[in-house]
Amino acid sequence: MKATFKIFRYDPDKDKKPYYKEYTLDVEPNTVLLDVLNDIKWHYDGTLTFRRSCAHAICGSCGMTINGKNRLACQTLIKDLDTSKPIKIEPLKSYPVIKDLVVDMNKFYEKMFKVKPYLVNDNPPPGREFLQTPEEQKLIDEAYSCIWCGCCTSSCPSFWADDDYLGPAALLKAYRFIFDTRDTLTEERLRIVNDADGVWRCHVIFNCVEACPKEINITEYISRLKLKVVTSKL
Amino acid sequence: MSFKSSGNSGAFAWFYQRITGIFLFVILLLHFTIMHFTGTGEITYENIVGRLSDPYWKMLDLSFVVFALYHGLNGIWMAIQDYVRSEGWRAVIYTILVLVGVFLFFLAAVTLIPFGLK
Amino acid sequence: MSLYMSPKYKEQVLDRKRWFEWDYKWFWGSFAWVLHRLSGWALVFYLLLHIWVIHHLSRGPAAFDQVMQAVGTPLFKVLEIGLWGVIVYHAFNGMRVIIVDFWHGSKYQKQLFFIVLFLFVVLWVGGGIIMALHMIH
Amino acid sequence: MIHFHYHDVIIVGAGLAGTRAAVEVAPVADVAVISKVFPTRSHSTAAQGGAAAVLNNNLKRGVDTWLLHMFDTVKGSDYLADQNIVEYFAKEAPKAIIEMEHWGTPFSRMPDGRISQRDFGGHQRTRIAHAADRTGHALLHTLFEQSIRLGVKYYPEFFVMDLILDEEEGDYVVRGVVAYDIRTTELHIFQSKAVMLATGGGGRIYKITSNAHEYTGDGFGMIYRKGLPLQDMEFPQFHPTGLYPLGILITEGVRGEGGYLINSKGERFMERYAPDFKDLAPRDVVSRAIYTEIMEGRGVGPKKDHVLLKIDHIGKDAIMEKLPEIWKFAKTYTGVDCTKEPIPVMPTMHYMMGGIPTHHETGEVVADVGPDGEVSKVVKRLYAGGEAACESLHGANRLGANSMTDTIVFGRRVGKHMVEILDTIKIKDLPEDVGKEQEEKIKAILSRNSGEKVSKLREELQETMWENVSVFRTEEKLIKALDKIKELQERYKNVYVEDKSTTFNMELKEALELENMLNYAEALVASALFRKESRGAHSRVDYPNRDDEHFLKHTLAFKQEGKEPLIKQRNVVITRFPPQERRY
Repeated sequence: MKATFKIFRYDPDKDKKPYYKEYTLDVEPNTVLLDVLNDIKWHYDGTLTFRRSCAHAICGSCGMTINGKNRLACQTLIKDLDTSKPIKIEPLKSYPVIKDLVVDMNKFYEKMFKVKPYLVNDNPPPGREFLQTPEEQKLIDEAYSCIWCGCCTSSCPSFWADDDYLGPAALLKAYRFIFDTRDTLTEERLRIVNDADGVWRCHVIFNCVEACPKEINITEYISRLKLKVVTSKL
Repeated sequence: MSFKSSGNSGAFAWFYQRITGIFLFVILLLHFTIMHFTGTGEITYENIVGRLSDPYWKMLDLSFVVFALYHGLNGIWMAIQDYVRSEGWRAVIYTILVLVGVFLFFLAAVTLIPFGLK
Repeated sequence: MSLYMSPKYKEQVLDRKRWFEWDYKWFWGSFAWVLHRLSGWALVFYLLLHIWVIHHLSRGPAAFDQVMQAVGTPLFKVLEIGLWGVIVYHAFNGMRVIIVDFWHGSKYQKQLFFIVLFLFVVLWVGGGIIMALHMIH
Repeated sequence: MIHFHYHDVIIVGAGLAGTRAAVEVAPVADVAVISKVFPTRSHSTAAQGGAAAVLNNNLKRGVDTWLLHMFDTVKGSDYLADQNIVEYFAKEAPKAIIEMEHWGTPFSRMPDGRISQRDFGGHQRTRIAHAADRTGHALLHTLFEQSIRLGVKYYPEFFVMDLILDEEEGDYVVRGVVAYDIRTTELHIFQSKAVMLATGGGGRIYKITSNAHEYTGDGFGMIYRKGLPLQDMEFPQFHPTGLYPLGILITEGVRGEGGYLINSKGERFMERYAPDFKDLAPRDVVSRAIYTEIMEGRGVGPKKDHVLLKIDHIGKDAIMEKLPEIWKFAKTYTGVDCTKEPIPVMPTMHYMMGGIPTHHETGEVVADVGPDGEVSKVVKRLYAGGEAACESLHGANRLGANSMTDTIVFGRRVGKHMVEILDTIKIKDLPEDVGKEQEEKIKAILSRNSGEKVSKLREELQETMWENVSVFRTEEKLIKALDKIKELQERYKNVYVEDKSTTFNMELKEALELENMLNYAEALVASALFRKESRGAHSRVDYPNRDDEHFLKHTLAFKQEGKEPLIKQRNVVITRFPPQERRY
């Protein structure tokens, strides 16, 4: 079946302004979009540039805005897209563009680092593992599976308006450690998220949840953070 | 006071926005029902003044005004924080919001309190 | 920051940030939020107006009746029906937000939004009819 | 413009092995990690099933000991593993896993709060520690996050093109690496006291693989181009259960949790091939069994080219709790709901048992062996770890879940060794012309305006490897493949890219990757041709038996310009378990 892909193009070396370029090719309904992009790159237009690695939705490289929605190209099947009109592929919204579909995510990473994304437990460790019941583990089971693809933060209207906002991904990361029974830095972490640019910027819009390729209910965890902040003495 | 952090982080604003919201949910729907549906609250001077002479109604209406002003202006402040990034503009807008709030509370207070106390 | 940043990176990038991404897909959640904001702004302006009007009570019956006449025209009556809709939406969606924030309602946010929409339609239409009947009498 | 950087330690590759070493060194020295992708995109994150270690948390199949773990690994390796290395590994594994837990890895738990363990192929005890079915993701993120805490410096999206080597007292010595910044195409010279290669494997030389697009064996290529040897390259592992037809990995954990394979007749055919271990036999055995079933006409589907993996009988709740990602993969890519129907699977290229040979004690890269088969020359302070390395833990066939433990155990060992030696090292100036060669290379590729496309050559390579060098091999097919690779290497000299941009030139990177791929593919085929026996993952139809007399030896392949690769043999260390017949 024929499908048309309308792809955002921009190469700072030669383009003053970004533009869209259309590619029409034969595709199978069961192909993933990433393979279509590879096909275009390898057989039609070698200059098309995008990030990709694992090809099965775990590395988080190929996040892009597809038909106006942030998702991973490697997890989007052609049959799930409307092929009756051109499929619009853009770099993730709101991040600066390096080239074509490649965005500069440094600001996103900076925010991830801001919430101190590492377990801190400086008590002398026991001779074996820290004990943690399955119920306690379940609290963070979904939250730790974040792949840092940036789809959520880029889909958040609060972030569009204000890129100082920590954003869903960083708040989820904070949640993952605050609610980890092994972590001892809870109070400091709560202080970090309890900021004008922290949890209070979340207006439960749920765009992040719609965008998350790992289907993490990020808003839920941010809400739990909010409750935890107001019920803790800081 | 830094306007970026609105005095505190926003935790207070967030929490009380919800608390006042719950209160307003009840009182506003009640208010509107009485005023427009039941027919008991025809809006004439006597009718309103009569009700306002009841101290309970007076208390209720006063707290209604306080909650509504807080909830409304706080809501605007939250939206402003999303879209206005400059510290200076934030300071200006914050001041205006506070002044508007104080002025309207004053207006409401001088209207509501004197009835029935003469 | 422990990531290497070449000074050249900044020159290279294209900033395409906008304060609102209009062509991003609209989900139920975004509708709910935008409507909530807009209705909120509308209600604040109404509140200001309302307090201003009511404050004429303190100037005695004559002043009050005069201002009530100005806002008692059919146009204002129709607007009041609209106001009722705005109130109902903002109130019920507000409750949805509270349920999401306080009682883990995020899993059911879409269903909750549909309930909000349902109540909004029913109460607005119902209330609107009652108000319209009052107007005619 | 060429940029210079100095760091005490340079680690190439930000996967599990690289970050594990970085975390070990960071408290005492200045460490920089150079990676082709942002660290959390490294392919370690795709590892699913778990990490093997003797913790004795789940005793359902009896008490476990390091000796048993060692035995399973040695037997799994078809006795080609170096047993001193395996012993070290089996003893250190529990410590390494517990350490990871202390750093915050969110392992799945037993009801009493200890780390949960599951079954895996070839392991006779329940010893696989796991975090649902995203263990690699959990471990990699833990290490990356801890390294952020320790202030490790990252150079993400830098492509390392070459090593800077020098000679010293009869050995080689490493002085740093040359890399280019993918975002700006500027050259960067990194000088350091020690270098670790943790560049991962190179499954992308095959058409169907569970490996990432970025998994192109750049470390292998770099070493081989320098005239240094690659060891045991003839053993690429084919994972029996790749999702049909894409080759995406379906973890062995599915069979560990009770799943089993069936053919078109609905038979549980593994009972015939491995009466004791059945579906939990090692991967080489299961892959061969699947191929045999397909060749004998019992495959399923219109082309009869795959088999089915049944898991629905363990119940929806168990699947959702223990294998949530697998459920999602099957659902997304094939539309199969594995709580109701079996998953279509076929073997997929998965792992490189071979790689950069390392020294038993120091972990330094081996440069040459003497006629007696013992190491005669090393590259001082150049280390290798993870899949890129061949410590010879896995021998001819790796047991599932041993590789993740491998990365952290040996990443840790490299780190510790670096810490010991760093103080004693004096830095020497780099040669004047360093980086010139690489600059020229990039210029040459960018300036060529016609010739052959990178993708064309790569596709031909992948096709050839898949057709001729997969599970079953013959002399004829291997020679065909080697000739094809030689031809492709010639044609590579004329390769050109359409993209001339100096900003994020992905095509240029693909061209450089292809050079590496063509190099180690040659080593792989030449080694396979040399090994005239069947052992582990290497099944020669023309030599179906194991030949301990001639081939109980590691193969080392050296590049020779314009000629067939030179093959040497290195001794296998046998301490506790003399070779026996391998039955499952």
